[in-house]
Amino acid sequence: MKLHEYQSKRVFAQYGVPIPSGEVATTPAQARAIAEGIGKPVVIKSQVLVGGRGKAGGIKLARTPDEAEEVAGHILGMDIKGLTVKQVLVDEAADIRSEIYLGAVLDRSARKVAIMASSEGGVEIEEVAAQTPEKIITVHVHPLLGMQGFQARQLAYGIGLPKEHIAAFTRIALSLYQAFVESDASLAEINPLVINGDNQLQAVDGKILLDDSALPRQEQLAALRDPDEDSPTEAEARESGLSYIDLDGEIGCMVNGAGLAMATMDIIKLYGGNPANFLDIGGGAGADKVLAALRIILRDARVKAVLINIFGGITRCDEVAKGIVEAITSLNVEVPIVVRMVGVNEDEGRQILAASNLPSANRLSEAVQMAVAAAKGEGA
Amino acid sequence: MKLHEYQSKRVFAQYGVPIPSGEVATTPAQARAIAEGIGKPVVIKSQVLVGGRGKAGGIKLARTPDEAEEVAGHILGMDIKGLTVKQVLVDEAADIRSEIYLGAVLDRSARKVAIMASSEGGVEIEEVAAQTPEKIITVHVHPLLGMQGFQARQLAYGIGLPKEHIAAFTRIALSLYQAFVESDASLAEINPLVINGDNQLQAVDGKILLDDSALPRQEQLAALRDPDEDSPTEAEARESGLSYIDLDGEIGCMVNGAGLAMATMDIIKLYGGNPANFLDIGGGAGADKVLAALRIILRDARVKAVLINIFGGITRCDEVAKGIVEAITSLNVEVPIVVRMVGVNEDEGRQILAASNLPSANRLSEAVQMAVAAAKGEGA
Amino acid sequence: MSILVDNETRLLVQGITGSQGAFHAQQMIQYGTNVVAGAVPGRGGQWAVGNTPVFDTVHEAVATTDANASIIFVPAAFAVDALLEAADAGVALIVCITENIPALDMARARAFIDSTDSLLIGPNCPGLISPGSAKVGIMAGHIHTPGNVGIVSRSGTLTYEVIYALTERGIGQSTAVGIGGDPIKGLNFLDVLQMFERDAGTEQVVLIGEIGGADEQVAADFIRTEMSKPVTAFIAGQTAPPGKRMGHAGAIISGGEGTAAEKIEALQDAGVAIARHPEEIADLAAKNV
Amino acid sequence: MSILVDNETRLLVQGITGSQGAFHAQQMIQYGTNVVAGAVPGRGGQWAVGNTPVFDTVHEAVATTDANASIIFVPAAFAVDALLEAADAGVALIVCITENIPALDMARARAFIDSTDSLLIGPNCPGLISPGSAKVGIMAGHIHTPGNVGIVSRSGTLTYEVIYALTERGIGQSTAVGIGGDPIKGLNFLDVLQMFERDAGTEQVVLIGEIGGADEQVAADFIRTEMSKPVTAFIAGQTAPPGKRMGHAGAIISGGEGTAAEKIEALQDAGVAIARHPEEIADLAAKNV
Repeated sequence: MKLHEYQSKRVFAQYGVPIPSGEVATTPAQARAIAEGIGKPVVIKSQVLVGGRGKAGGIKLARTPDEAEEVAGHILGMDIKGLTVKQVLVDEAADIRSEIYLGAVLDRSARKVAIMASSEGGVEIEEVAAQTPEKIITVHVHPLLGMQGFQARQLAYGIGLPKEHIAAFTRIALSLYQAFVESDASLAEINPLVINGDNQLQAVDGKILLDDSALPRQEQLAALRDPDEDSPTEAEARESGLSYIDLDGEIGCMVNGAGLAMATMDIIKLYGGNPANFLDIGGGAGADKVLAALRIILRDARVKAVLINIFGGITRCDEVAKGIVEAITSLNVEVPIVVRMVGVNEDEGRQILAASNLPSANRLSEAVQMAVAAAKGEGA
Repeated sequence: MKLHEYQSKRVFAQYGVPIPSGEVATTPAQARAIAEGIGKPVVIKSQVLVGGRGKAGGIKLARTPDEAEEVAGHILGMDIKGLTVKQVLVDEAADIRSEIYLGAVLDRSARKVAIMASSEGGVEIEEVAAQTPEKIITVHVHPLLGMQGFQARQLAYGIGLPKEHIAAFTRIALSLYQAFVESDASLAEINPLVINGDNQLQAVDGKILLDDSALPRQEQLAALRDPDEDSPTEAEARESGLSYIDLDGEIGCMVNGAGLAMATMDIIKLYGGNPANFLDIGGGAGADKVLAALRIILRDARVKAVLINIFGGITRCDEVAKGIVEAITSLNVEVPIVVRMVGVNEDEGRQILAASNLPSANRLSEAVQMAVAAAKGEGA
Repeated sequence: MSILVDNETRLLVQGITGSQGAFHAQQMIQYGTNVVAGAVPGRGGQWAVGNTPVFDTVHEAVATTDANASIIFVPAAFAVDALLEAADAGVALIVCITENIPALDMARARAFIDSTDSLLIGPNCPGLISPGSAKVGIMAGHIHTPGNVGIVSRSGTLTYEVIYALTERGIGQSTAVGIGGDPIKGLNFLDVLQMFERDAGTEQVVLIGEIGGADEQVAADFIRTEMSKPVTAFIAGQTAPPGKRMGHAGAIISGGEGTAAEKIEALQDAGVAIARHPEEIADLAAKNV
Repeated sequence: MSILVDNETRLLVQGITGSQGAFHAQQMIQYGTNVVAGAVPGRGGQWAVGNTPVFDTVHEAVATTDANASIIFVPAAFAVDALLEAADAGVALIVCITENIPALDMARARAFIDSTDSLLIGPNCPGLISPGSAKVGIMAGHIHTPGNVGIVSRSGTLTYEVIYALTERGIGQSTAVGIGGDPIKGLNFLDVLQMFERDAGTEQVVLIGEIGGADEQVAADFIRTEMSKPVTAFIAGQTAPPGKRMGHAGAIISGGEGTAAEKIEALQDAGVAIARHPEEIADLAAKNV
């Protein structure tokens, strides 16, 4: 789960990281009022959960409250990479002397949190990594020991920070780590961390990704979820306990298991088709989950055929078959459905399906080829 | 540093350990008022930093406020092992169904905190260890991982706790560990932890020893120090940065280094004398510390001779000599002083002492024998 | 022969009285696994799944039954405590089925387990099976057949798919290990490949990977430099869009790391035969028999 | 010959610009120790104690000067960070002079250091010296003389007393190690005895213990079962009253554990000659020459 910039910065601020004063506005009038309160030039920043907001024109300076209102009016409602801007952050504009990158990420190879800093802030760290990797200093934190002062100093001296900022930077780096761990983040970035006109360090932009597995114990953060992060369909799938991702193709798929679902997508591609989605019904799904999954798949107008691939184990084939029959009965199914079902209770499942006269196959590759042909209108 | 029972229990309570309601009184009238507030039978408990308060008559039940006043009047001012009772804890009396021991201690061999529990609460754990060691269940906590729930359960099931108390006990054990670590304790005991008349667990008595090295970062706890814990002389020595302990003998000693100071005491004993104190002036002591040390030693009327043993290193012999001369000049010295001084700047030191005409020796054993003889009035 | 589990395995089931734990304990016993004990706080002294004694703590279970392996069916909020308990009690092999354990908890747990002699498989994994001798997991036992192909996989049902295809072609398995899809876990590809390389009962290996992380690349390095036995691989997620989480916490591509293409290239460079779809693995493996 | 430090030692001084650090760096250089660098945050690029380069971080110091040992003169509040930094930077031998480090901090630090390849001596110790080649500590160098008696001690000035007596009798030392008096520390008696037993330059060993803990008893076990070289010992604190803290955090007797009598008995049982006072050590050691 992603947090918005303003949410991320507020989390950092709770741990003592200095951030610009600012508030969120959902109307131009609110933006004006906030700018008046700040009493200095402000930056109006669209709050949408995608990168490249600046390039898209979603971040603008406003010197006066009038200008703030005007700029906010322009940015609110703007479309950035398919997302509508519904709120803007009105922040005191920083007089930026230099920009630093500071980020924490879970490094799965090292099995540790990696803290990275660079003197090249304000651009994406991937770009710095590609062009001047020597400008990124990284330390790895022992999971049981936690981040130590010496590691923060290694970063500070490593990026050649002027002596006067070492102590403040060290505190901020330790705070970032603390925020990362206590929020169960998988990524926490301050970019840029600036040295401002008052010669103080300040987190001008921030980003946090949360570990979805930890959301049950992070109630406050979980409550910050922006429903626009996922498409409405993805959100509905999550409510039903399904793992669903929108894709561009024409073959809807419903599979049990993430690896098998990805493999099924790969095979569709291999045989000349394109998957319309990733959909994992998980382990042990009952008829109701199957029904919900099919409802979601069939709503997509691009879907020309549906492929159901079930390898029974914890998931029982008869349960899946019941869900399919229910879906066919209750939904208006206008596209061909190919079922491939193997494993626990496969015979019972086939019997249930028999009435519905659905094409089925034993081998996965065969089923995929049938679905691809069906989608092309070649009949199944 | 030791905490009083009521201080220890308040620390435990901060971490969620249930304790009886109660307050501290310094007068019988206060005790009555507290007992009235509680509205039930109370226990009046002397708050002195020694063991065996119960046997000494320092803990008594009082059924009514009248009785509370009377009992408090009796206990306040009482002498327990040389300490005067200045305050009593007036606690709601628990209806005790059974008594458990629960303690945390730093195990130096294992280099871990050991958490111990026993179904035999209410007596000293050393006694249980001597008589029924199998009734003590111990777990060791990984210093970086911290205490885990399964360890608390190991203790709970290990002491055969009834099922209904497992969850509460587990919470209390984890709280005790948390309190131990966050207080920088070297010992934290709840004894007894009782199952009371309401069938609830409650910490009826508590004890905390703090790691003296950690006191600088434990300001709130350090402020709880009872000046009566040490003799006035020991307290004065601590103020002067000296490590001093009162003993019963007749030879005062001033040494640099704890090991050498203990060895010096041992040699005094070996040659038939008895040390009047342990006194380590530490490393790099200047003339002022030496003066303070001698002032403390000479105040003890039992002291019949003083032995000064300095092995110069960080501590310079000339600095020590200056302090000795200053002491002889400013204090009324009526007992013989034997000086033994070797190491850095020993010649300069001897020159400074030459004027004072003090007996001195090169070898430690020789110096000790001179001091023992001097204390016996055999002249030096 | 096999790796990790066999007839000597004395299995403890943590969470044996839960619905998942009870069901799979039953299934494992039916398969012939030697299930010696269960551990569930508060259920000590009871019996579960027929005649399996249940203990309040793992230490007690181990002390009484000499269990040398444990399988964990405990909800995510308590699973880390359960696996630390097993490691602390000296259980040699710990298999954690539980999914949705926070990654930072696993980082801490793994750091602790590395300081013990225990091996961990999972979490979020189907477990492992040495066909014909011991099933310590949730896979359907009947699709397996004894043989000499070692299988190591990050995926669950995808592995069943491959096993099914192998068994259909009459190619048996020595041990099939599902290492799980989480970003931080116990044994990884490298560890299991090393065991298969040493195991006299394994003649070739099938590796089933997916997008995310770099474990397949690390495995490729080992295969190229150290491994004498033939390896066949399939990597799932070739068509997955970057930045989207596909069910497994591990299957996320960030910063260009861990694409299927990178992994396939590394494995091909190491001489690994790459299957285009799961069933093709059986075809490729057949060539090595 | 010697253990732990010698002419190959390349010493880093952490806290070299403080008054203690500067003074003792100077003393060590004068003794002939190869001091290659200092580390003090904020002082990188400066020079200290003549021509010793100072670095902001230990990693930088090690990368530039190949320091393989470090001595720490840093106030208690920062000393643990300093020793973790040295261990993280791969410094092989870390000697921590600082006293009054909280015991729980040391428990954590020690657990971390045990996961690295570094060895720690101290804290709250005088350091160590291999007479004639390297002094990594705060002891007066001139009282030592090269020879083949190994010394290991929990005490500072008491050790000087013993060394002084040995040197006066013409008995030289291979290495004298002050392991420090804190309850939780780096190397203990056992570790150092093992090194002396293996060291060809050491022919006999002097052990100087004190009340508190059970390290002397553990050492006695090793001496009895594994050690071929003669050992002489002195235990300070025979007259110390129980329950009182005598300066060293380690020298506290609680619950009857760690009395001088217990320790002396264990050592005598192991065939160790016990001196009644420090000077007698020299008499006893002379018999083994």
